[in-house]
Amino acid sequence: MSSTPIKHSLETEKLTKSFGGVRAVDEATVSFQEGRINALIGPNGSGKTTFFNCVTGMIRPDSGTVTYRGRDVTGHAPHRIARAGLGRSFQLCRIFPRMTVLDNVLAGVRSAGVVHRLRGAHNPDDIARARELLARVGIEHLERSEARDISYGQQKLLELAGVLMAEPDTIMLDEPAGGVNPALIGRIATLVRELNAEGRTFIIVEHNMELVMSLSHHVVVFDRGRPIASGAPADMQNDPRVLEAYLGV
Amino acid sequence: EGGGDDEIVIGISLPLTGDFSEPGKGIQRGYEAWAEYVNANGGLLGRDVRLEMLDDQSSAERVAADYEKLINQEQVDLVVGPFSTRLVIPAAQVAQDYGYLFVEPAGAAPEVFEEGFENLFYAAPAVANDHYKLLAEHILAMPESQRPKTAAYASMDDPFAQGTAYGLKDALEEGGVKTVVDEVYPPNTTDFSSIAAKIADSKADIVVGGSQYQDGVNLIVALQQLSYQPKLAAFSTAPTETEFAEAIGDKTQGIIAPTGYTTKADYPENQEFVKFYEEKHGEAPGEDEANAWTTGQVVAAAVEAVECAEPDPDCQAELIDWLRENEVDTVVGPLSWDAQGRPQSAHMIQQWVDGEIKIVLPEDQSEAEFVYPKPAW
Amino acid sequence: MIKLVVAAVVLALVLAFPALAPDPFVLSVGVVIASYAALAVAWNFVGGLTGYISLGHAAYSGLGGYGTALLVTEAGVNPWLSMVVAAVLVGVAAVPIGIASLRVRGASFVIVSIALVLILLLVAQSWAGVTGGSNGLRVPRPFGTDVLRPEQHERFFYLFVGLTLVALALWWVIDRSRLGTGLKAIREDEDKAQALGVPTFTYKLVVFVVSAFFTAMAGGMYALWFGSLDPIFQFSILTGSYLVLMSLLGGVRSLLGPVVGAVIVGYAVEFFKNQYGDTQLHLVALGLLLALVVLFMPDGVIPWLTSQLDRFRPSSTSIREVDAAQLAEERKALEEAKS
Amino acid sequence: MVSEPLLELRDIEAGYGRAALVLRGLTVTVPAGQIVCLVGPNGAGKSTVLKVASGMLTPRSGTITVDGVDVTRNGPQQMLRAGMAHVLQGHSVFKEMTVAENVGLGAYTVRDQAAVAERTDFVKTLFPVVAERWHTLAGALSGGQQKQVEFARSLMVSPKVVLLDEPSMGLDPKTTATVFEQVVRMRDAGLAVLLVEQNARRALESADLGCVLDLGKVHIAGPAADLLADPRMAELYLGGAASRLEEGKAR
Amino acid sequence: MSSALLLQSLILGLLLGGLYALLAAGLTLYFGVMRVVMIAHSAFLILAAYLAWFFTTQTGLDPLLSLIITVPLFFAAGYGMQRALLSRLRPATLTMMSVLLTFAIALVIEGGLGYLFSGTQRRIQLGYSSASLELWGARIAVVKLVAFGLAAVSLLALYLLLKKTRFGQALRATIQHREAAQLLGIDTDRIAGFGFGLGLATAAVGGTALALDATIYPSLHWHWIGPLMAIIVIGGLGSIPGAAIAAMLLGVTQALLQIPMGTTWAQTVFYLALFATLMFRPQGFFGGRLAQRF
Ligand SMILES: Nc1ncnc2c1ncn2[C@@H]1O[C@H](COP(=O)(O)OP(=O)(O)OP(=O)(O)O)[C@@H](O)[C@H]1O
Ligand SMILES: Nc1ncnc2c1ncn2[C@@H]1O[C@H](COP(=O)(O)OP(=O)(O)OP(=O)(O)O)[C@@H](O)[C@H]1O
Ligand SMILES: CC(C)C[C@H](N)C(=O)O
Ligand SMILES: [Mg+2]
Ligand SMILES: [Mg+2]
Repeated sequence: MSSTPIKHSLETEKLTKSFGGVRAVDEATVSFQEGRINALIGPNGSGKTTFFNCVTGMIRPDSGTVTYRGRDVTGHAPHRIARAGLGRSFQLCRIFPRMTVLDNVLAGVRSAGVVHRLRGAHNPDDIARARELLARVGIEHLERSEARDISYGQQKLLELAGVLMAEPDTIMLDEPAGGVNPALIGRIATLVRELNAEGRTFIIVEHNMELVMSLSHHVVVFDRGRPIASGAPADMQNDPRVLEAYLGV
Repeated sequence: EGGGDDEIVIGISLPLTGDFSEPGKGIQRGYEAWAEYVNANGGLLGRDVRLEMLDDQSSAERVAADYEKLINQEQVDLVVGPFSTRLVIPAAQVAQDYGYLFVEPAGAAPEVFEEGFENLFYAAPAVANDHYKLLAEHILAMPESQRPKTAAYASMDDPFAQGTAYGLKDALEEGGVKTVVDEVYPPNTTDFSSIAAKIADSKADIVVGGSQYQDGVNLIVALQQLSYQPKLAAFSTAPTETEFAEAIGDKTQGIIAPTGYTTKADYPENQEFVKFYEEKHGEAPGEDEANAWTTGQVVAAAVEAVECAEPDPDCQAELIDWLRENEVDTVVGPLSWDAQGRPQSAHMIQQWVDGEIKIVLPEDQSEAEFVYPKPAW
Repeated sequence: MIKLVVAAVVLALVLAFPALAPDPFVLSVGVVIASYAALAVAWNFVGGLTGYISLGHAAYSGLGGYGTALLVTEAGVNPWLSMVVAAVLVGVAAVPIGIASLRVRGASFVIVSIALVLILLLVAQSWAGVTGGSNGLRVPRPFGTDVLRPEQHERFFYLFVGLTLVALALWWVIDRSRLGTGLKAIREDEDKAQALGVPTFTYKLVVFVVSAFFTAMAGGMYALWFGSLDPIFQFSILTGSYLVLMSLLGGVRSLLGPVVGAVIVGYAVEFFKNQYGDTQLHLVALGLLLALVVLFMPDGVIPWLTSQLDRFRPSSTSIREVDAAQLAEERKALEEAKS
Repeated sequence: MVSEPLLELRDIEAGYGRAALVLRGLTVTVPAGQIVCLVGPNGAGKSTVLKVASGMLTPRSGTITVDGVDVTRNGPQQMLRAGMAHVLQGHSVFKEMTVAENVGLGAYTVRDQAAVAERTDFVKTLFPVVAERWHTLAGALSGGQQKQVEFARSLMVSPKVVLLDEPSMGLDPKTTATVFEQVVRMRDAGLAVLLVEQNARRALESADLGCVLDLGKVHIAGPAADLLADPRMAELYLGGAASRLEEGKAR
Repeated sequence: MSSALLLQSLILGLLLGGLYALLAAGLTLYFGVMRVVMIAHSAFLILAAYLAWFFTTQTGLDPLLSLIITVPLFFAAGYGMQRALLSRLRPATLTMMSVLLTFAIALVIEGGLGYLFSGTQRRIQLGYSSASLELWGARIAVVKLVAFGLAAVSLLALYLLLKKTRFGQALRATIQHREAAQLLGIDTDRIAGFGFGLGLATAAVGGTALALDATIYPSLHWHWIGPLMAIIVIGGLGSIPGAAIAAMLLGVTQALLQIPMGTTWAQTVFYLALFATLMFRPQGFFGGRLAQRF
């Protein structure tokens, strides 16, 4: 094995969040490696989305810590975490319904400083990049449609493009392939691989096992709010705990 | 357009709708009756009088715009005032800016005369603070044993209403009557039960309401609901309105109110007014109608004396100067003004006796005996 | 190009208005409309960009007016300086108000904005020692007595137009900036915007304060022009609602929407008032106008007109048709590659 | 194999508002006791087909028949009465109502209380989550759990035709299996099932007939098994993706 | 402050709170159940009050009898309003547009009342206007007691209707996901119309209760809208029990605060409580889990 210590992109320590009586995330201690494609799988209701929400600041965890690239970001506001380089998509697909597809992507542009913020939003560089991203997810022909008028799968792809526009270092995707047609899933897989080759870390929640197995380097399996196993995809596929909790036999 | 040589156009804005619409309409009736009377009697300076009226919706913003319009667009020859202190002040400002004389029927509060208006004259006997002057004197003249010891005051947050109540309060406090409740409520109040509870709880000997109309009615009903029985109950304006008795279910016994006007006053102008008005409307004029009529009389007196009625600033200045120097005979008696436009006469006191409101003070004009303590209501 | 010419002509007409006005009354109506325009544009910083509907903007114009009046009468400050200082103070006060009220969205925000006006009304009515209670305050005229009323109207007309232009310029800059894109994202989906790294709260607060500042400026200017303040009219929901009506009527997403709306509503109010002078029917007429707009041109007059004009233009090819052609081609290419 | 079609959509043209047509002369027939699976790229018009079938979108031309009866211009309620049940794509639980209320509303049109109780027990055993979280607000469930509630809700009536829009989306593999089992059972009970799935391989494995939809038209139709084997199909809709996945693995 | 005054104020506060609860019930219904910001609710209250007053002045009968006419009338009006007007609004902008549309309706009502009945303040004259009962030395005005009774009965009925009946469930389902509700066989258009009608029916009862012991004038609704809105936010948008509890608490607090602070300042309690709610529990205190989303 290589001697360079594995760098962690995202780590959580005893992260806990309950809703009333339900412990959605239960003292979860997990780490995801920098520069790799990580998968987070687990049965419905095992706390994956809640975990995402806690990590990205959408929900304040009850206890535990979240460390991103060595910095404690527990309880930070979502936009601060996003600006630190952690981008995410939503399981229930969230786009800006009354903005055009192109503007949706442009909304992801990062800006800093007063002057920068008052700069024109539609500068040619940004537009070119937004178009390129739309092309990469295969919906460039829809750029002028209003986002609410495109089909469900197209909206999912649009959301992905929007997340990528912000150039996050670590990209968390909640079921990117849900409702996307198989040909495009292939395209997404290619895109993820390319971006990963450029050095971006991925954390992907997905129920499409074919995709998970072919794409990821590392898999974490959740059940009842905590990781029950983690390791290489092939190992996970045959791990009895995973078979029992998730895949069913 | 106005300003023609054959008629004199008088511009007026009135609150025909909104908060002050009822008294506003009273004022309207008064002005109209007066104009008709004048025209039936040869007009002013031989010219017919025409009224140009606008509705300001009881809004201070609108009233200013209205006078702006009357003066500039309609080019009226004269303007007279609207109803209520609150509207009189912004209106007077516009009139002053264009150099117009401004006689008004209903800006009684002391504030009106503290704004430095040089063109303003209030066409009624006395400013708000002096409305209860006679009552205060009467109470303080009672023998020690009968004289009330404590008083409760509740007044609308309105310059006029507060003026009346606090005028009485100041006088009574000076004479040793203790104030036990002193409440102010905003003009839009409709629930008076808490105020009434406080007054009832204080068991004050007398209660004084600084009211416009409906607030007075509501307060009285609320007091009655709590079975509070004061020895004297005085309310401004409300009890003098025609609908008052019906509004409180005829439980009017002994209620007191100040008034600047009585149909019974024996000034010749008044007898003519009452006769003319009754012929026209089939009923006697009220205070609002009288105030409007008075305003007309005051303006007419100045116009006849100076012999001009033009928008021209010189003419208006002459009118103003004349009123400063002279006394005018009106339906509320002879009126004259100080430098700020305050009239120099006195209000009377009325009391409800057996379902009718009658003058009780001053004694030389009284129609009935002052009843004290007040019978239960 | 055509746009620029039209804009220049319109601006020239606006600037020539005082000279064209037949009498000072018409001029004073012009001043009122110009003040509406300034207020509506100020409102649109929050309403148009973030989609937060404030029915309570009268709070800021009222505070601006009272602030100006008090600085002039109590502290003896120069009126113009008072106006600016009051507006800055209102801007500062808008920070905590914004922090409290921008926490909630949609209907709750509307309610809070209404509550703000009502609470200020109560304070203005009750705190008589400072605000003069229901009597209100009188503001001395800012120009010497040698400036006659009509001339004062003229000056204030230009002042309001100037204020409106400044606010418009800033709105335009924000609208096409990244800040603007962030704000529009908030309007659509606030959580999502946040996840994309938009500091939503700060962005909202910034435009909220800017909006309060301009509203207060307009309020202060109005106080100096009108000369007296009555709490019921300073802190009135109706006034606040007029601003919403104007912006909406013109179109909240277009630069000139609020101005167009202000002209229409300002004129309509005057017109209805003239028509139905002594009845309350002018309220009915205004209500019907508003309802018609909401039902039939919910995006406002300007977008509606543009879409009507678009009908007569040669229709641009539908996106989906292009999409179909492209897809077919792509597929052909694929098939050819295979064979 | 060839039985009378229970649901038939013939030459349908449909679109949203004034925008261009989405469905351009599409014909789909669903025989009783069979599963017809619609596959196709995103935006092809699959959901639109279901919306037309359930009366949510009125077609501009073409006819819809159920059991031979023309129901072309019927609204959703009449369609429901004609025996049509439609499970929407995405998430359509009533978020601020409890799971119990959600499931109960599934039987809104059913008067027979005994039948309702029986069905309720059935869906509760089928989806343990539904039983476990019976009194929680549906909005508080995870995405997949909500889908389960939705599916359970749709099982509360006994329709003739079921329209399922990507029922397995967001479900974990175990639950996906349960859902497909149910779909097969429905078929076995003699219902006509029109199924839209992106998980096309899996769906075609269970289906009897398959249609490939693109640009609002049926491009390939035939027995599901044939479609699975069709090389064009594999390249355009399934194989391409699969082969690229393989490619990645090889690297 | 004497204990007698305290007791008297407490009683007044409770009676007032009951009235507030009734007046706010419809508002919270439109808001929570339908996401409509109904600015015109208080205008309808005043309209109902005027109808009660008109009824009594014309017929000389007790204003409560006017309910026989106004309740069905308002129900129908609400149904019509929803079907003809509100249902035309786009769902995406419903909240914002409903504010404006209902604002327009409020203006029309206010203007219409002003046109028909003038701006004069009106008050119903009843034989028992100033009658009262005694309770431990305190006084309870009969009219207030009647209003309180009306409030209690209507609120209970409303609550049961929404929670326990099929109609209530269908209504809530319609609001939460219209398409899904349609597919379950719910006639969403009719149900939404009924829901609105129900809200307005409470306005008919509330307005009549109000008219028993208060002055009315066309622009009075501006005075009511603020406190009522505050109540429903504090109670949690959409929660009828929440609104009722908040209304009682605020009614009592207001009445008690009036003793030391006077009427005007005491009114600020509504808004202070509103701001406090938003600071600490934006979703309200007694329900409405998801307030900030509306
Ligand atoms: N409400 C709408 N208004 C306008 N256009 C729409 C609307 N809904 C869908 N469309 C358009 O109709 C086309 C077909 O949409 P549909 O939802 O039927 O696709 P689909 O095949 O179900 O796709 P997916 O697999 O992504 O769900 C798409 O191009 C979409 O942009
Ligand atoms: N807002 C909430 N309120 C109450 N409970 C919640 C809330 N959000 C999630 N939960 C509960 O927390 C648990 C975990 O939910 P979560 O959405 O994180 O699951 P998940 O792993 O993403 O599932 P899925 O694969 O179905 O998306 C579930 O039991 C759910 O009911
Ligand atoms: C006596 C009244 C005519 C005075 C009037 N109510 C005012 O407000 O000043
Ligand atoms: Mg999830
Ligand atoms: Mg679809």
